[in-house]
Amino acid sequence: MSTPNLYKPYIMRVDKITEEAPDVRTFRLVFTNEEEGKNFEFKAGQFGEYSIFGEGECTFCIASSPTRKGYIECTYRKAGRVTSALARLEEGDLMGFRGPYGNTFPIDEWKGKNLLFIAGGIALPPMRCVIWNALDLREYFKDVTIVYGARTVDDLVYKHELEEWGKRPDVKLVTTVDPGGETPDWKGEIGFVPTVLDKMAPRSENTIAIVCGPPIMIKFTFPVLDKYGFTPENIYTTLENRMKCGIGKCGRCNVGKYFVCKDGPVFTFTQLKELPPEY
Amino acid sequence: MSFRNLMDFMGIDTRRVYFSWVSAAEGAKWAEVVNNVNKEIQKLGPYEAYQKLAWAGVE
Amino acid sequence: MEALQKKAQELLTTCRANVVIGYGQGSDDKPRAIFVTDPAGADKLIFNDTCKQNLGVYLMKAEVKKLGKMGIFATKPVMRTVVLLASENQLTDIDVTVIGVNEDGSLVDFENLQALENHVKTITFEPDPADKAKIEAIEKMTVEERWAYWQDQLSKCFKCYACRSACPMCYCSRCTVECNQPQWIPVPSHHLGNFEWHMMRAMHLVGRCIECGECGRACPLDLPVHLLTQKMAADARKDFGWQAGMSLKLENPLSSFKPDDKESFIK
Amino acid sequence: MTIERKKIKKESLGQWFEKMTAAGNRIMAPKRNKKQVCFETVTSPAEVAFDYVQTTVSAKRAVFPPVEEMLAYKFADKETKLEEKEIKPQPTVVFGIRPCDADAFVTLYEVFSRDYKDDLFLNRWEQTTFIGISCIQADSACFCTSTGGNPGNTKGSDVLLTPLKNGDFLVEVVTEKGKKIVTAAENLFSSADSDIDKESLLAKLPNKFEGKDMKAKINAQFDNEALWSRQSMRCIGCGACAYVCPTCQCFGIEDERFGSKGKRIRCWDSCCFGLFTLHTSGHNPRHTQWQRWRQRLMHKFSYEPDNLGVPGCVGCGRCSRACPTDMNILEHMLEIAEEKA
Repeated sequence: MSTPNLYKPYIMRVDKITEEAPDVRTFRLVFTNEEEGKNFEFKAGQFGEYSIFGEGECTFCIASSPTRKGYIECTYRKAGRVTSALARLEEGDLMGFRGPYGNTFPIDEWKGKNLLFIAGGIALPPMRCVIWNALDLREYFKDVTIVYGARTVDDLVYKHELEEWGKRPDVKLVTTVDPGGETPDWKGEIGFVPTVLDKMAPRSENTIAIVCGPPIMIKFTFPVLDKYGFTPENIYTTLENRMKCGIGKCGRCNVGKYFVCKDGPVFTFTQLKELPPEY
Repeated sequence: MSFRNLMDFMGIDTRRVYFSWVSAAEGAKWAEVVNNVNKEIQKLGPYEAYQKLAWAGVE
Repeated sequence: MEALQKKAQELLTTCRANVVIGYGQGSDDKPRAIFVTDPAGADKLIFNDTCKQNLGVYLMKAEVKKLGKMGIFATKPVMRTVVLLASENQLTDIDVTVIGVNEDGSLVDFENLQALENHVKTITFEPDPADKAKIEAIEKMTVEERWAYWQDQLSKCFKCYACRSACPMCYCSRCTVECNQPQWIPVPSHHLGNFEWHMMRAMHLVGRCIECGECGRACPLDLPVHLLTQKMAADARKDFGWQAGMSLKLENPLSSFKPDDKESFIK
Repeated sequence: MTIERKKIKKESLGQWFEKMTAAGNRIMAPKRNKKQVCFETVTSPAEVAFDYVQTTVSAKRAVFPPVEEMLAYKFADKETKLEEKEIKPQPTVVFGIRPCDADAFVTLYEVFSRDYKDDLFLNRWEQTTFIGISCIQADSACFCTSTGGNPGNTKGSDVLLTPLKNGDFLVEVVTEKGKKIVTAAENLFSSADSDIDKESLLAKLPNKFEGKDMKAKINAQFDNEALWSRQSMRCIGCGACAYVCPTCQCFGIEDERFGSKGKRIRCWDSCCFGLFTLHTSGHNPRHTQWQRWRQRLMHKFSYEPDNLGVPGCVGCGRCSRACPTDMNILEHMLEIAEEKA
């Protein structure tokens, strides 16, 4: 699973760049070494360390689905030193990637259940991976509902995929923007994700909920799910902490005795409640 | 002034450091300063002591 | 000692301070900083000639400020620290009450910072003779010897930043070495990284260092890093006639300029 | 492997050093430097200090250096080439570590070899042999007997010397590596007479708290903000305690570029620094000093014992001796031990 020198990244070529939102881009990366590309495997929810030599490394989840072979995708926002260096890359440039790290969404256990995806802002990428994974195995799941919100219409990422999901008969898509973030021709909901979710009154029996978003959104989404009978072990989320090594050595990303990089990033709400407020 | 004193105190060869006050209008002086510094530094040769520092101490 | 404890109780009961910062008994007869918030705890306060740590560093610590108005027992270096911090708009009369402590333990109750400044102006400060001699010894060396001396000393540094954390004047929330766009000072503690770090630290203390020597005492490896900042303080006196921590007005050499400043080195 | 007991004369140490150096070993040993004793590369026992309680800085840099190259690469316009460099660390003998340091090296080994094998560390580890010297004196900062160790503990040492009254050393050969380095200089060692009572030679250090139940006690105090704030009010948030500590292994990864060449470097880091856990968004899960001080003690007395089954603190006392503001880990652990739940 990992290269001989643990910290030696694969060399990747930037195959395609998609502008998602102001300062937010998606990279499609292919392995420059076919051999490595062929036997590279990962599961939904895992992440990697993307590196620009001379600048540093940064941590994002793998946003493409494990069912799509030959490439991996990541979505990032230009904020720090390395992401600014990423923002200067063009198609065809080289960069580094090491991974996959962390645990995964237990998709096999969800077979035969309804799936309710709830995402906010830039947190759609870790969800997109597991959404496409589920949609590529669509026949295993009952109905699939996606609730996605962002501050303004511009901030919505994966706009073309949202349309694609919207058109699919077997997917119920609800997109929303924060009050005041809508544009005149905006047809979706207006309101924060937790309020829109409350209005939808989601049914909880035989349903798995997956929640990803800023801490404030998670804090207000959980009571809504609780109100409609969702039990904590059926609610999954991913945590994010400052990371450097990604493999449980550098002692930085711990929440209590767990390392977000090795024992996470995917946690159930039951686990989340035991964790001290250190994330 | 303080920076020059500090560099000197810490052992940097301040013959290799020049301070000059050149306004945007003084093109000639600027050329003269640059050529002069260039000539002086060529005479002093490469600054080995400082170049040896690059990654010294990395195991 | 009793005068100290009674004064602390008085400050707390008359709400001239919500927390009093002073020295208390540490491990193996070492003193340590203590924070008295309740008058009953004032009996833990001590003062003797081993109490050297510059307590001014706690006036800039968020967790201490959160406790409310700070009272502090100030030896001479701490007095100059408070004046310097006040001149940089970090402390006002609302934040701090200063009680001067002379070598013999007698107290001077300063009604406000202006009273403190007037008192500080009456004292003539002499740099520590031992450090002064060391600085002169280094100055007499040739450039190559000085380079070898500082390389030998600073190559041992492992950048624990105790010198920075112990200094009351190093209160930046994000130090230059922690800004990485661009990364001016290398983060790793290799020879170049240490050299540039200590040069940058000394540079940011020109005309601000009050020569308390705490950075040298705080260094776990006993590296003479205080000589760098004390040399800069001596130069500030020689070149600009400036002594840090003596005036409430912000006039230190790198933050102001006077028409008659020397420019001999600019050609 | 059963521990073999031998004896060596003080005068023969010189020859042993020569044999080890001849075998290509770098020898790191404690050397007096003004008021402090620090680990440095030595060639003869004459340079080695024997009469001291503990060195200022631990010897962990032998296997976990403060600045270590992870990758090197060259820039050529668009193409960046990773240099294929075989990491070949020099064989090293760390002479003169205390039993608590040897215990700490086992903790370091567990961290870097559990699940993912960190071969930057393991390559150095295989090339390193630890020769410990038992403690015949201790000071108020020592508390190894409270963390599962003792002044004559052989755990972690390949060879453990115990100073005898006449200046010679009782030699206990503990591991295969120890056997190798002793048999390489077989003639210098004689068999130990059976009447040597090692216990009587060691420092007396009563244990100050029960290490075993510290985990439960400290977990119970997790939410006791008053306790942590009281303890850490005078802490100024530097890295001195972490960098002198034999078990602290937190690190950061930095990239550096000089012209067309660049390196990715691993460097020491500390959880007590304010920006250690800062997110790019500005959120910082541990933004106050008491949370960071709690993390330091929780990691050593709860998380590491829980996750790896090894002590996170070996009671060497270096952090208390090195702290500029007299933070005393033993005193704070005693306070936690007595705090009512």
